[in-house]
Amino acid sequence: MTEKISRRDFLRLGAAGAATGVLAGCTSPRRWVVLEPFVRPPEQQVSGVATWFATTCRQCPAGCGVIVRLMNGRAVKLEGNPEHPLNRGKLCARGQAGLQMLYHPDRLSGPLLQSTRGSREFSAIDWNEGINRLFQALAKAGPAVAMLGGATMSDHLFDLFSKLLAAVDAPPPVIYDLYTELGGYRMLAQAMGQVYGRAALPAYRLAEADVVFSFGAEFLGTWTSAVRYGVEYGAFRSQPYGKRGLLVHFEPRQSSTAVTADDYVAIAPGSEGLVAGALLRLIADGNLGLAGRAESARGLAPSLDVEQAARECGLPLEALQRLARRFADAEHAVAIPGGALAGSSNGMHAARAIEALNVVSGNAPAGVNTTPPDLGLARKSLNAFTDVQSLIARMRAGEVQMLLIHSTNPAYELPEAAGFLEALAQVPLVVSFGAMVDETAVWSDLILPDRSYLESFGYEVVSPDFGSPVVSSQQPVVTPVFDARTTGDVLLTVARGIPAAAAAMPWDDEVDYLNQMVAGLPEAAYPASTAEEKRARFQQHGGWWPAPAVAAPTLRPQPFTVTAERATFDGNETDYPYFLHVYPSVLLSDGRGASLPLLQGVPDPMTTIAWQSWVELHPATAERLEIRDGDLLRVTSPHGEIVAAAYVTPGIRPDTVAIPAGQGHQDLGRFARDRGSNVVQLLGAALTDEGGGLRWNGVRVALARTGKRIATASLESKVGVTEGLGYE
Amino acid sequence: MFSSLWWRVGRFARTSPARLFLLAGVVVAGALALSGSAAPAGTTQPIAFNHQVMVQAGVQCLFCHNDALRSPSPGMPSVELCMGCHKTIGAGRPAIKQLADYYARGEPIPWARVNYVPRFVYFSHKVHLTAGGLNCENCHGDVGHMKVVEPVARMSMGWCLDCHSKQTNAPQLRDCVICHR
Amino acid sequence: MSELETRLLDRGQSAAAAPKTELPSHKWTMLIDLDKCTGCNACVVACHVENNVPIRSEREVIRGHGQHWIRIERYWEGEGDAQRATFLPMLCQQCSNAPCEPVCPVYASVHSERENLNLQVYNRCVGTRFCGNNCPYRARQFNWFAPQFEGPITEMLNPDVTVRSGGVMEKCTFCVQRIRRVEEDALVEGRPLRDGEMVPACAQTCPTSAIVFGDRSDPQSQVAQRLGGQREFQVLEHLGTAPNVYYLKAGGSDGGAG
Amino acid sequence: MAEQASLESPVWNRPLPDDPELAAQVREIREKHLLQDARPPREVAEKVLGPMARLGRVFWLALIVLGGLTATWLATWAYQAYQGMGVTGLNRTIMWAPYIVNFVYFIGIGHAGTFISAALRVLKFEWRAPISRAAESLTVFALLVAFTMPLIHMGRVWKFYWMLPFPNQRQLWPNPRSPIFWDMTAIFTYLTCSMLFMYLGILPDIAIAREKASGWRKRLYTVLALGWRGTDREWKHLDTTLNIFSYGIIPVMFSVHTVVSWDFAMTLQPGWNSSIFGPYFVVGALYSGVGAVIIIMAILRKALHLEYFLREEHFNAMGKFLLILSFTWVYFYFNDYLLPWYHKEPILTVIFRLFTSGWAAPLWFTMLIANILIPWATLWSRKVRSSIPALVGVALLVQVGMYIERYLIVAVTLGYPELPFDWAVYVPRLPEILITLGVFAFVVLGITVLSRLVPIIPIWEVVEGQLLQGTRRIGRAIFPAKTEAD
Repeated sequence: MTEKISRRDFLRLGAAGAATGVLAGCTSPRRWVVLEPFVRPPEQQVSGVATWFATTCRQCPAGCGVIVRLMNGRAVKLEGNPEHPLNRGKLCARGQAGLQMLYHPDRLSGPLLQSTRGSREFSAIDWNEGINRLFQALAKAGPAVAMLGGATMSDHLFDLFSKLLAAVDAPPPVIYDLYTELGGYRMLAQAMGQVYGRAALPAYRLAEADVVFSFGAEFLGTWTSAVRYGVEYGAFRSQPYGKRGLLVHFEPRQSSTAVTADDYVAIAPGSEGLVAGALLRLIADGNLGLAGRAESARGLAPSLDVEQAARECGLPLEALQRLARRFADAEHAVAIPGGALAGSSNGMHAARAIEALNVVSGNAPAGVNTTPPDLGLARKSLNAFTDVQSLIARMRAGEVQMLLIHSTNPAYELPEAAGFLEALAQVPLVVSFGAMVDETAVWSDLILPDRSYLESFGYEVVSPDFGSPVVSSQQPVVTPVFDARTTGDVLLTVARGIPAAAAAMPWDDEVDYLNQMVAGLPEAAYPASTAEEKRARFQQHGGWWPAPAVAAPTLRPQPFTVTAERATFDGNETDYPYFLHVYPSVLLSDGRGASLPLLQGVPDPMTTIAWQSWVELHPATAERLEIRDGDLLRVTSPHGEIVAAAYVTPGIRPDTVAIPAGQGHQDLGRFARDRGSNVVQLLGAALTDEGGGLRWNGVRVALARTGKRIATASLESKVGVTEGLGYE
Repeated sequence: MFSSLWWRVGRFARTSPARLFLLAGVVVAGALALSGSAAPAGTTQPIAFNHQVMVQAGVQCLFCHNDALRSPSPGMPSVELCMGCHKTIGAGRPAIKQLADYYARGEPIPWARVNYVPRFVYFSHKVHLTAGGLNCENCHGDVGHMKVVEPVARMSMGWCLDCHSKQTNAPQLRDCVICHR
Repeated sequence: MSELETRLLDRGQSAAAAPKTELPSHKWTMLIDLDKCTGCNACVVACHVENNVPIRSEREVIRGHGQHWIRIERYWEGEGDAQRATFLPMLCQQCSNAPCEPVCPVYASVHSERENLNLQVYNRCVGTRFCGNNCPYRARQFNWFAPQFEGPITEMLNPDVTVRSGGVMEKCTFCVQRIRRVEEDALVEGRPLRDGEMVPACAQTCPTSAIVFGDRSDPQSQVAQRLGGQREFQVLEHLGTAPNVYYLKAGGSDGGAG
Repeated sequence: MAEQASLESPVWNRPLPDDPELAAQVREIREKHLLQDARPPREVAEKVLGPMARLGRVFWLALIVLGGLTATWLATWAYQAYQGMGVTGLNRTIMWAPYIVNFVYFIGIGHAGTFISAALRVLKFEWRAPISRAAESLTVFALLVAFTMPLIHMGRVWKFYWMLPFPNQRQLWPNPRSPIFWDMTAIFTYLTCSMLFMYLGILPDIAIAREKASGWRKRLYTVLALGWRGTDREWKHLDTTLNIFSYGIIPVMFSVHTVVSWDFAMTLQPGWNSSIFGPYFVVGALYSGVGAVIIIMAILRKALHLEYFLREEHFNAMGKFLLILSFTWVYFYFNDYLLPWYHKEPILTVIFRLFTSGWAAPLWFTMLIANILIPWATLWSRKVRSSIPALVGVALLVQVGMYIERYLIVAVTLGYPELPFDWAVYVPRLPEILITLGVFAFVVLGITVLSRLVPIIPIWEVVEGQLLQGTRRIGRAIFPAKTEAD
């Protein structure tokens, strides 16, 4: 395939293309423009005609299928893979920006060595030396090796890492990153385990739903599989007239999901569970809705005083009653737990309460009920924050000789209170596989840059899957732009030197490994007779999925109890008058997008601000504190403080301030460095009541003006959109 | 000297205003004449390639420029394609040796452009050869009799429009979107 | 194709007269269902990538030089705490009666009778910015500085789209390069265009399929089918610019709670 | 001609009446009216040519300062062209502002010159004689500057010639539907006419200067005089030509600013697309123009010691002009507000509120005070009109007022398009400021230099006027009157 173009030719092509491309525009023709033919033309390469390759998006853990448009060996456009069962040809903003991951000017070319950590003085070494150092360190450390990975790490890489670690009897990799924590992936899976007996990420079918209650889940922005939910939402809205679905959204802040909802209820932070409980109570007591609903509700409804609950949530009782009736009367009603509740102390309680609503309406989520046929493929399982804490403890205790870090950025993503960096100081050797120098790489000794996902092989078992299991394939679409090497090959090379590992990992490179894995897959939707064809089709179609979506067996909910717990918050009301609402930015997600100009420079949908980070305030709050847009505020929580610019918006509760995650990088390339502030620094390391998640939605903050201002880089005219024509 | 020149001009002009305007006219005309642009000059190629020999040997345009029918760009032959024949044919000649060296080094041959349209003009060989019903010769001249290929036309907008205006569906073919996007 | 090849191969000096293919003209139309728009910005990024639209730095954005061919305009509805945001994707409306065209002194902003589009011929533009002033939608974007694509980012530039230099006006073209590509293919294959064959980058990626694109003159096309409904409206219709972008009103709330 | 007149009873030594009372009257008339106060032609010529050649320290100082500013203008322009238009304060909503404001303003003051000399010539107001050329020179330089403004404003100025109709290989022509095309045409015509008009008027004076001058001036004038010898035939031709021009130029003048107003009136921008803009712009132009002429007159009078030529009567008359134009302008201006205020088109209401109570209020009220309040309050009184400092003060205020008025129309109104999302405010940045300063400097510089190169007072017209003037006695009173032509 494209592997056939030698790197040199590709770069020359690229160079020539780039040169003309930029000179192009409206400048006058240059006689000296040079035509450079291929030395050996790659197959299916017609100059001036696009070729397409299918692979998998790795901008977030969802695993959408993408197809890449190539012109003369250069990737010029990403599009959703229309065949892919998950995203069906669609793609989100972050997915579209993926090409800049590939062509980022600050990507590392070749391994780096850092003499003193944090000095940012790297010395380039060649790959053999880099791999040797890794090998020796690994041989020396033996079982005292630890691995910290992120959810966007391809499953095949996870498999290789686990095999390698197992071979040296080290504990398995810890998979944790801020994105999945903010999405509540692990917590929700656990909740599903308790409700339905199978711990898997739920996927809610909106297409046929007529009423959807979303409890803070920003499923149209960032939550779990935003693209697929977008597709579902489209279908949900275009149902025949009269059956146009009704979407009700509960969240303290107007997210883009809240905006598109028919009813938006600005509930008090952490009260999602309470609302759900109250709804159950009302359905049970009021004997509402279709046959059987009230009965099942009676079995589940927690004991609570509805009026008081309504007061606590911050919406009138009659509104609550109407909503309860709405939900109970709808024949296909769906309740979605997600968003901020995942980080509340009472997250699990809330999740159960909300899932109980689904039990009442008899709509179990997809994804949980699909039991995929045994694919013989390893797949990541996310770890809880507690696992990270124990890893940190081991590091502090000096039990970790060597730490491997791949596709996660703990130095940026973990709250200071977690004490990661202190613990890191106790680790003799830290190896980062980051493609760019990020905050963590700065605190590591050896960087072995991995290739971007558009340059490397892999597979991803899609999760959440919407009914049918999907294995999404990943293949290189261009010849590598930089002298990076796929971590898979690096690991396999290292493994050869370690007998146990060599036995466990008998493949000569990751392509070989992948072929073995694919060979084992059952029959797919597309015809493939020979094993060879199977592999080819796997890559051509962009993955494996069974012919007809296997009919989901109806789930039997386990017996479980719903309790109405109040959320707890750090900091007392007098010193810290405002709730802090943290949310992943639609564009920068948890901060991994901050390195891409395409995501930095595009205005955020709610504030139309680009390149900056901000604090969203209610006008009343702003008036009280005499704050204008752009005023730099000192935001103080019991755990830390940051300085961020104010943005006054009616789209938030007066008792709450909201700060998006994603900005405030010290590193991660020229486009991310030194912009805005990192909200994580306001968080503590406290845990949720159950499930051992990070309690990131449990902090109150105080605001103070610093007296400084910055100009807001927003697209909108604030006067225009707020006063509009009534401007006087 | 300069002042004396002024004096002469003065005297020349004094005799009648008409003469002064004449003077001005001459200057302007000269300026306009100079402002005209020259036709593209010859280009030296990295290898002394001779189209005439190839064509007389019976090699067709499409054999080397084999993308012309399926792509907007005619396609430059890959070094591999050249070597396909020249491994044996004329292997001894200096030019072929150069070619072989490029192939050995795995380097593309940096051919200099001969026929040029600016990058903001989108010309499709495919369309002109198929739906357009044109031949290579119509734009590139009789390459078969050129030792060194030279452009036969200055490929300016007017040149394109002359032909487009002659077609039956001229109004549509004169639409800006046909070439600019 | 074979007879064609023979014709080309016999190197006959007299070019066979062009086959009289009457090129069909189209009414390209975009339909944006505000009930489905979630403001996710996928269209914006897709457009940037497809059309080589430069990303402007923070300093430039602050100075009002932000440059997007399609943008999500966010307005507020209602009063006080009942205020709700609404999204209005704004792009060149491809007016049939475009205010930008007559004012351009050099025909850089011209109407394509063939595609019924407003063209912006970048290489003809001299940058008087008259068109930009006269566009009531402010859909036209001026290159206040020459665009900068750093390092390898130049390699993702789309070769089908001109890279605009500084001092030039640019705007949404309904992905005219894609339109031309499918048309040229259809022409070569001697068949009419199929509905759905031509999809601009924004419509292609829109997760909720809020953006629908097609040829209105083909009564079977999806847009033609969906036009003329209750919710249909056009932005600033009263100005008589006759846009080719139609919007569908959002379904709205049933008198929300809280 | 002077010679012929001097044969019998040369006007400049007509005896005073013996009666002392009548003599006093005659003396008074003579010092009031330039044309009554006849002197021998040579002396008149000397009064003009003398100071013209004497280049004092002040002149050189002015030359350096103004030249410096002009150089800054050109340098800034080069910088802007190299860097891109982004160096200005313009933004994605307000794509026009600083240069177009200057453009409209300078076209405006360009109007007065030709208006005064051509229109007053047609109307046979002899007293205008000494003013006309200063006014014309103002026109020429103002138009030159105005002509550069659209170029400075262009994103790719090096392609400006695409806006001119000339045969080219692209088979493309400029767009006749675009107001800009007609701008170019009208201004170019107007500029050419004004230059020719002025040059023709200068010819005889150049010839006079040629006789008197020596050295490089001599050579220069020899060339410029185009061999003028002052034969009757030449005089006849000159007179006819000037008449033709005077009649021809007036409609052109009206067309120019009307066309300029189309740049705004023919858009969809609320506050611009108003049918009254044509006449409104013309009147506004004359208003600011006459003010500018007053200032130039005062400066020249001081710099070149022209007290003999530019007298109270001239300033007084110009003052009256200014007042009348002020009335007319106000009429149009409030027409332009009355209707919006009546039909309450939303955006116009926004803009109106913005002017009356928004951030633009200070500008707006300054404009009203400078353009209406002060002129109306002062110019009615003859004392003010005839005191040069006072009148110049008012004229300066009118300049400020009219500049702000153009600024409000172009730079502020444009910030409020139909969709509130795009509203914006324009804040000038250094390049615009430097360029604006530079062009003002250039105009003054041009007139300064010109006034030293050619007689800035039309000698022959003054002499001619003096020859035709006399006095008539009715009873015990003496009145200025035309002498019967001999």
